[in-house]
Amino acid sequence: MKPPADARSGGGEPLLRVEGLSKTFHDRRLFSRAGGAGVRAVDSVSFSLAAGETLGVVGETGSGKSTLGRLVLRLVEPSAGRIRFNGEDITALSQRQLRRMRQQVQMIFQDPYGSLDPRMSVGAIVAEPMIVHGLWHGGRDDRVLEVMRQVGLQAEHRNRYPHEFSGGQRQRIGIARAMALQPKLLVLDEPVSALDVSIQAQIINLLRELQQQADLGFLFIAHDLAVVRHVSNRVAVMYLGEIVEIGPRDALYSSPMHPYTVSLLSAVPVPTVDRERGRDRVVLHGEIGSATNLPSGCRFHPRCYKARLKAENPDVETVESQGERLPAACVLHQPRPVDAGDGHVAICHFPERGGDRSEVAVRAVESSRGAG
Amino acid sequence: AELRVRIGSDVGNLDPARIFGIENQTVASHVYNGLVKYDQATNKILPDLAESWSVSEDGTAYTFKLRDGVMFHKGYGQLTSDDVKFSLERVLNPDTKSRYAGQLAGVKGVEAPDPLTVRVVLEAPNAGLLNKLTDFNQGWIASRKAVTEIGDKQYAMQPVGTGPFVFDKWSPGNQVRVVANKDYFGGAPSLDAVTFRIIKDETAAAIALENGEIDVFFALQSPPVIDRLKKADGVTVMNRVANHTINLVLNQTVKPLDDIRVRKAIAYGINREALIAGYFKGTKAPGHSVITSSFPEYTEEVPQYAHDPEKAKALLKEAGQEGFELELITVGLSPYNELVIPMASDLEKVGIKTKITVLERGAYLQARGKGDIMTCITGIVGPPDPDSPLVSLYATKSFPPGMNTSRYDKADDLLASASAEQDPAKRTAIYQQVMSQTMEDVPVLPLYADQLFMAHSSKVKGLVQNSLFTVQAYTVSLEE
Amino acid sequence: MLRYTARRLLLMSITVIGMVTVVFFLLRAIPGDPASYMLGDYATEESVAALKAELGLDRPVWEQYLGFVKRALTGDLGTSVVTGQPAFDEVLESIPWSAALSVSGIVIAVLAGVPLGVMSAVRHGTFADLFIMFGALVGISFPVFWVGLVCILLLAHEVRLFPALGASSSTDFFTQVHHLMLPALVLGFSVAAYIARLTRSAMLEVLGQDFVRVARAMGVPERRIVYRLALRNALIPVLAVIGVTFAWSLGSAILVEAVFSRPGLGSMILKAVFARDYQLVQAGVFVLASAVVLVNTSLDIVYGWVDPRVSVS
Amino acid sequence: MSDGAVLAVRDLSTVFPSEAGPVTTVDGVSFSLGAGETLAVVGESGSGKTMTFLSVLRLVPPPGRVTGGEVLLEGADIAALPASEMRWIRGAGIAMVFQDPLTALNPVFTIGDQMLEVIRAHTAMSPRQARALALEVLERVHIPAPAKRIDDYPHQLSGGMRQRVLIAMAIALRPKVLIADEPTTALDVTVQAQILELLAELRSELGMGMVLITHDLGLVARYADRVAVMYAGRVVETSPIAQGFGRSRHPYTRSLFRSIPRLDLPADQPLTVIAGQPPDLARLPAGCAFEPRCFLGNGREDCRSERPALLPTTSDRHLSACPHWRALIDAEAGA
Amino acid sequence: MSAELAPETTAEAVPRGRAVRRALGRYLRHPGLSLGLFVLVLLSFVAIAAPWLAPHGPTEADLMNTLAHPSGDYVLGTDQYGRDILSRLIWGARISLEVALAVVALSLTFGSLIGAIAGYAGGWLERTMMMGNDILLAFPGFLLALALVAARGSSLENVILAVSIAYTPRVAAVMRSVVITIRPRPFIEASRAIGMSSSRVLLRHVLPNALPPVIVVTTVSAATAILAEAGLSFLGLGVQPPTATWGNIISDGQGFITSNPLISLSAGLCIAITVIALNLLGDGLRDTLDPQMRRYTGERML
Ligand SMILES: Nc1ncnc2c1ncn2[C@@H]1O[C@H](COP(=O)(O)OP(=O)(O)OP(=O)(O)O)[C@@H](O)[C@H]1O
Ligand SMILES: Nc1ncnc2c1ncn2[C@@H]1O[C@H](COP(=O)(O)OP(=O)(O)OP(=O)(O)O)[C@@H](O)[C@H]1O
Ligand SMILES: [Mg+2]
Ligand SMILES: [Mg+2]
Repeated sequence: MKPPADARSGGGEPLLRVEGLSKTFHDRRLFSRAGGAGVRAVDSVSFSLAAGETLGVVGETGSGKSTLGRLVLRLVEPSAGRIRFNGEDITALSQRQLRRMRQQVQMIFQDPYGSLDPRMSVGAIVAEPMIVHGLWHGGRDDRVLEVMRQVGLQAEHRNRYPHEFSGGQRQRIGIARAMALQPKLLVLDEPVSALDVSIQAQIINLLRELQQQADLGFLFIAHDLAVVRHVSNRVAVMYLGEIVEIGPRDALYSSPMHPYTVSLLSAVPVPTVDRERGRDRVVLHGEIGSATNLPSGCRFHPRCYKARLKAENPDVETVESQGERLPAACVLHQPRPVDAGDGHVAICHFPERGGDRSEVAVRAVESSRGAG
Repeated sequence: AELRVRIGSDVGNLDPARIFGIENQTVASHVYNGLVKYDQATNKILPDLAESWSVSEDGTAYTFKLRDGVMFHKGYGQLTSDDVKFSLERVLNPDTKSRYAGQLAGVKGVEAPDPLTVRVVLEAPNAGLLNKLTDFNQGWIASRKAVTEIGDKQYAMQPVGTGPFVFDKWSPGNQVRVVANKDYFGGAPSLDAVTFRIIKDETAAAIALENGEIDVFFALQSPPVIDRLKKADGVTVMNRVANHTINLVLNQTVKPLDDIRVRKAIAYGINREALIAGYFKGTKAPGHSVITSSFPEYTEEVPQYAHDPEKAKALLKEAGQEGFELELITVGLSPYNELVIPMASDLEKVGIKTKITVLERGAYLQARGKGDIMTCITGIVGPPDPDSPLVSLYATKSFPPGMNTSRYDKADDLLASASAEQDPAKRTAIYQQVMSQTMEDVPVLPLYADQLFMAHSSKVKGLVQNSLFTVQAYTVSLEE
Repeated sequence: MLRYTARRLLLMSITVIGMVTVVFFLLRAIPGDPASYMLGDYATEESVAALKAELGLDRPVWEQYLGFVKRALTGDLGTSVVTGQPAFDEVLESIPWSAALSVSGIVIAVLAGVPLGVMSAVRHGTFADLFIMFGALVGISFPVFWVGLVCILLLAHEVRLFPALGASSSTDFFTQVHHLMLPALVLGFSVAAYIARLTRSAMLEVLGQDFVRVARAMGVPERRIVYRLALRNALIPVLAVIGVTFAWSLGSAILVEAVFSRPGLGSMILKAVFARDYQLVQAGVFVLASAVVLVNTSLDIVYGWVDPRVSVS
Repeated sequence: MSDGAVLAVRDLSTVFPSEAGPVTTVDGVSFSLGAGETLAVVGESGSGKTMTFLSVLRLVPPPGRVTGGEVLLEGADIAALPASEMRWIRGAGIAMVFQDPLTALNPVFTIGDQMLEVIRAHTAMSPRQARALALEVLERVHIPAPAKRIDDYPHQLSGGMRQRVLIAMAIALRPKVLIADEPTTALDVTVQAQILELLAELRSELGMGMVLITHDLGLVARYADRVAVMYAGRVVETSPIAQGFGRSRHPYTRSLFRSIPRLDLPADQPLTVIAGQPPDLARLPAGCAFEPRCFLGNGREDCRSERPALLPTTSDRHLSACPHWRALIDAEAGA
Repeated sequence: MSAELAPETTAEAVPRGRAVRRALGRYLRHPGLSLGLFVLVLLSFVAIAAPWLAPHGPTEADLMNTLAHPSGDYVLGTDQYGRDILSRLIWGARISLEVALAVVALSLTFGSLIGAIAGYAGGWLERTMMMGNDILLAFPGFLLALALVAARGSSLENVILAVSIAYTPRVAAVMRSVVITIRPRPFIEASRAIGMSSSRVLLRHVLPNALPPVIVVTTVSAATAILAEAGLSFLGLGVQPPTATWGNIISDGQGFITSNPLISLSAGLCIAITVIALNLLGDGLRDTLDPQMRRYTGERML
């Protein structure tokens, strides 16, 4: 793996900078109940990404990961905030300029089959971006073949249709399509979740290789913490539309600050018998939260173990919430960012940090990590 | 007892000034009377509401003595001369927009000197006037009180007359019912009521008759159904030659129909005998002129055009019109839209390209009103009054508006002199002269004389068929 | 709920208004007009013009439309130019006839089509399936008017099971039903074939779904699976088309009505179109549109009852 | 092998006809399951995991057909039972929980209705009694306020709750064997843990034998007593977790382990991949199906020509279908 | 690592020509599809070759021989005008198939466009378009066709136009419902992500993928179009006489159903055969059109 890219992006404008990005979906059906708050799929998200760097994004279903990815390509219109790509404000572009911008920002999708038009041959699929951007002047066949070769597809595959390929090959076609325009930034929306473990490794390795060749920036969305750890330089954890924790990979995995990150880590099974057996898990309370009906205060408090631990502490002021006593801060107030340095930031009233680190967090990290 | 009569389509307007269509006329004929009427069997003119009448010397004034004590239905009082004056003047009044104003065109005024005397004053003598005042269309007498109280428009489906039956109820699309007028001046009918059932499909109607769901099958036309009913048990089929022929009208203002040779070629080219024998299976009679054998004026001494394809071809060749295109235009009603088919086939065989255009009634009327359509198929349905077909089809004043779509203009003088002629024999001679001349010029080619069929179950007694296109239930009784 | 009802009512009225508007302008595009139709062969240009003026047909179309809307809002749908009677009264007379025929037709279609479709799906690929589906295809291949006449010949004449006339003047309920049966069967039959095919494919699809496999894996008897668990799901797409089918059947009813000599809304509108009786057509279409919309709305309610996923919104 | 086993399967085979000829999706599968034991079945997508157990229940979708084998439930062969009797086994003897809780519930019936349907299919309970039982099991799978939830429709429940309802349905009749087919793949990581803990708890409470189909080796490590690895319709390795896990005697299992990113290993080393693509069942090679992708046997003549049998290795509880399994141990020792 | 990127060999490379033949073979092996196709090809052949096949002219009336029963000269007998039924059936195939084809072509073109634009655009455009569509859909289709023919006069073109207009909203509704299932599919988003304009996405990706199910629906509606023409003929509003169509043969024969049942029966059978063939074709297409839907080969025959 490359040296952390942060070092290089220290000075100039990063490849991608997202500031206060929000997206609220409204139900716009005719005569629908107007005035509803809508779904706050992404809520004031900020981060930056350098060339050659991978930012991993994890979070549970519905936490806004895909919406964030779409926003970066402006496949959905942001409700608020800015996206700067190479210093240029994408949010202000006209549709025409936007299409041109998309030469440089490409996306790879979770469902390798669904994202390919079943009625187009592989050659046509790979050539299509070039045609769309007017880069197709007759004899660009070689470019198609080159891209296909790059992702490990053979020349004779070009006349076949997506259904004639296996899942891994299909994902390669998707990657070839995205690479055809030689983009600078790739948004990968769960690119390996639908693949089998054995194929997943092939694709991860391929992506990594492509990144190194072209100095690509990756926004890598996934829900598998192990995969994200494997590919990312930095990692952002999303919960109900917010980035609740972001930081350099190792810092985040070795000393997670947000209780949600801790719970995620503890839930990842490890295929080692002795470690897996007898490992305590943080079993979260309740069901997955919903972006349509956001809790007050800290969004995570209805499921948070740390809030409950804290509530037992007589020094902490508590309030009654949903039949439980929880810290007043968690229930009533939006938490503020806590910076642990080195860009490791979490938003939590009681971050797992320093002396306040709970036993649970320590054990979760230990049991998930390698020996030693 | 209730008589159930099949009619082919719905009624819609029973106002004598605006009435139209045989279904309406059939229903109305039960409700109304005229000053005079035709004998159902012989077509002789007989007294109806008028007991007697007299004609002035110069033939311009007709005085009618009304029957005393005739009562309108539904309590609208006794019939007086004022009602007659009202009814006739209503037809003449342009505001009424009656389709029959033309029928009474020569009437200068209607006077009512006393309640039981009516005088109709004419501008010029018109020997055919009585025909116009028979119990049909404009001849039907309505009650002034009823029309005024019910309202000019609403009256259409709330008719009040003096006839043997009283209008009872109309169920749109389903049936019309009239009930016996117990106080009818001619004596109460033996039936209690008559229901006119609307049954479009003739096969279905035939089965209904055989099944005893209806008693009288009116307006029976389809040859196979006629055939079927003739064979059926307990069903009697009646027929009678009608007062009208069905004609092909050739518009002389459209080339090449202005050429008499072309018209004759068409006449020779169409195999009318085969049409009657093959298509109608003998259910129609030959039409020698537009006057059928039900008229006293009928004659066969007119130019004849027996089927002769060779002659037709020769005529066309002579006219230099081989292979011209003839458009046969007809309204989308059976049998008009059907009989053009073999005609077209015949004409094709003599080298006339034919195109059939079937128009829905509204569009047809509009097209014909413009006067530039090449042909049309028409029949003048009406009383046995020779003026009715002859004037309608051949008089120049009959277009526009009217039926002279051929735009024939050579019969006006003869028709006028017939009108003025008081001597019936001489008048007949003039009419026959008109027939000969028009058959020589063939602006109108009679295809066949219509024949009216009617079927009834054996329970029905006393049904008499007239040569108008109506059915009259007054004389009917039902045997249980 | 209130908002939902209001929304539905609004949608309903938009559809009705839309249909009546379309018809209003369509009618005026038809050659011929009531004036020349009424005056017939002897119409002069002046008399036609005078009658047009009297009927208000000489004014610009949009002005006529506004007038019509204004009057319609006060509940006045005009007077038939032919009969002089209020157009709505005549329409009202034909409603029961049409309703009886179309509703019983659809009911018969559903009662016959759904079980046949289910049977065919369950016996998928067997001879029975082939037979039913072949029968269904033949069923939809012969025009209703032809089937109607054949039925009259066979069932009303040869075997005197039913009367030949599809309508009776009697007010006796059973007599009426007896007369209605044959036309309803013929109309229902033409739709049943369609419903059977639809049910079959919906059923095949449902039977392939996971929850059916779950029910099987839990040992639920096959009969319960088919007729209870799967059928309700399969009915959803069937329900969805019944609305359209109902509208469609009101149209084909014209043919059935013609064969069986039954009055009805469709025939009445047809007659009125031919007579250029604008008011009557408009009133008829108004009622027809309302009926279609009403049926669709009630289907939506049933839909919500069958498919809980839609009822909440 | 079937001694004391609640479920023993021998030589089970299932074939689907296809254009390219018959496809054997389950190819002579044998395994056994003890009471209270959890057998994990792993293997990549399409290797026949689900089909094996559908074959056990004789629910193979047509035109597929079970072509042979024995299925012993508590010693009685149910493979030969007539269809009408097989129904009584399903749900009451062997119950199955499917992969996708979103589609496994009937969208137009309340969950109570669906549970009642299952309960009353097997018992003579009155609706009231059945409902009481349904409430009891819903409680048992930790559905909060079951009395309220029982009349909900599936779409009103979250994914995790739906999966719990399916589990409740499966255990309502206290089956001897519970087959859980990837019960958590459609669920989120945090919910996944809840569900698996629940299953483990129920298994020990009810003393069922449990089959856990998955391809997550982490879950196997945590929950299974024994594991069976499938490849191309065959079981290629079975071993007790305690001894065999991580010390696999089959190259496929080895490669599988090495290709998953793990939190407990350093992040920066590239993943080892299994070359090539999963096999096409319609065109299986004559020999070992894994041979084209095998780091050990690729190109070896014997691997190409002979289909290896599943045979005991170091212990007779640890079976492998690789004749060259010793090479793996040697390499281990060498490293 | 490059070893893992080595080209894979799962399916052997198939030359294009053979692939096409293989695909064709797959279609033809579907018994329903091939039977339907065969019948339709046969019917089309009959229609095209009518001038040579028909023993008599379709409009040639022989009034000396009306309502003849089958004989050597008139294989199926004659109608009330003495026209040869067989010849009329053969010529009728032309018009009836033309009606069916033209209706399908017109309603498919306009219906798909309307439906696709509405479905793809979404928002107010979809709402207004679909509101209009729903209004047309609420009209009894046959009545609408009738009114249109009444308005424009009865001719082949007008019958086609009227039936097409009555069908277009149905196609549009189906199209839209298909498109809204395609719109959220990832490859549509993927196309936008490579910078494609909406119109291009619509034409290149949405339409081609939405068409197959719609085509299936329209093969069925082709059948109804033939029947609609028959219904119009029955009410005297069909194609102008004396043109032969199966519809007007049926309605001509209606009156002779007891004496000469063969007239209407034979035309009815022709319609039935066509309808069945179209349905077989439609179902067959549904089964085989999607390249990935091979699983149903033959088993769903009807
Ligand atoms: N087009 C849309 N309209 C309305 N709501 C939407 C839309 N797209 C997403 N949402 C909502 O926004 C929220 C975030 O969705 P998103 O797809 O971004 O989540 P995610 O983190 O990618 O989830 P997953 O892991 O399931 O892919 C969800 O509540 C979702 O329902
Ligand atoms: N209905 C069917 N017709 C034909 N082949 C089928 C059918 N269902 C499954 N198969 C084939 O059977 C094989 C085994 O499928 P199975 O579902 O058992 O795999 P699995 O191991 O459960 O995979 P997954 O992890 O994806 O669930 C696959 O190759 C599949 O293609
Ligand atoms: Mg997502
Ligand atoms: Mg599976």
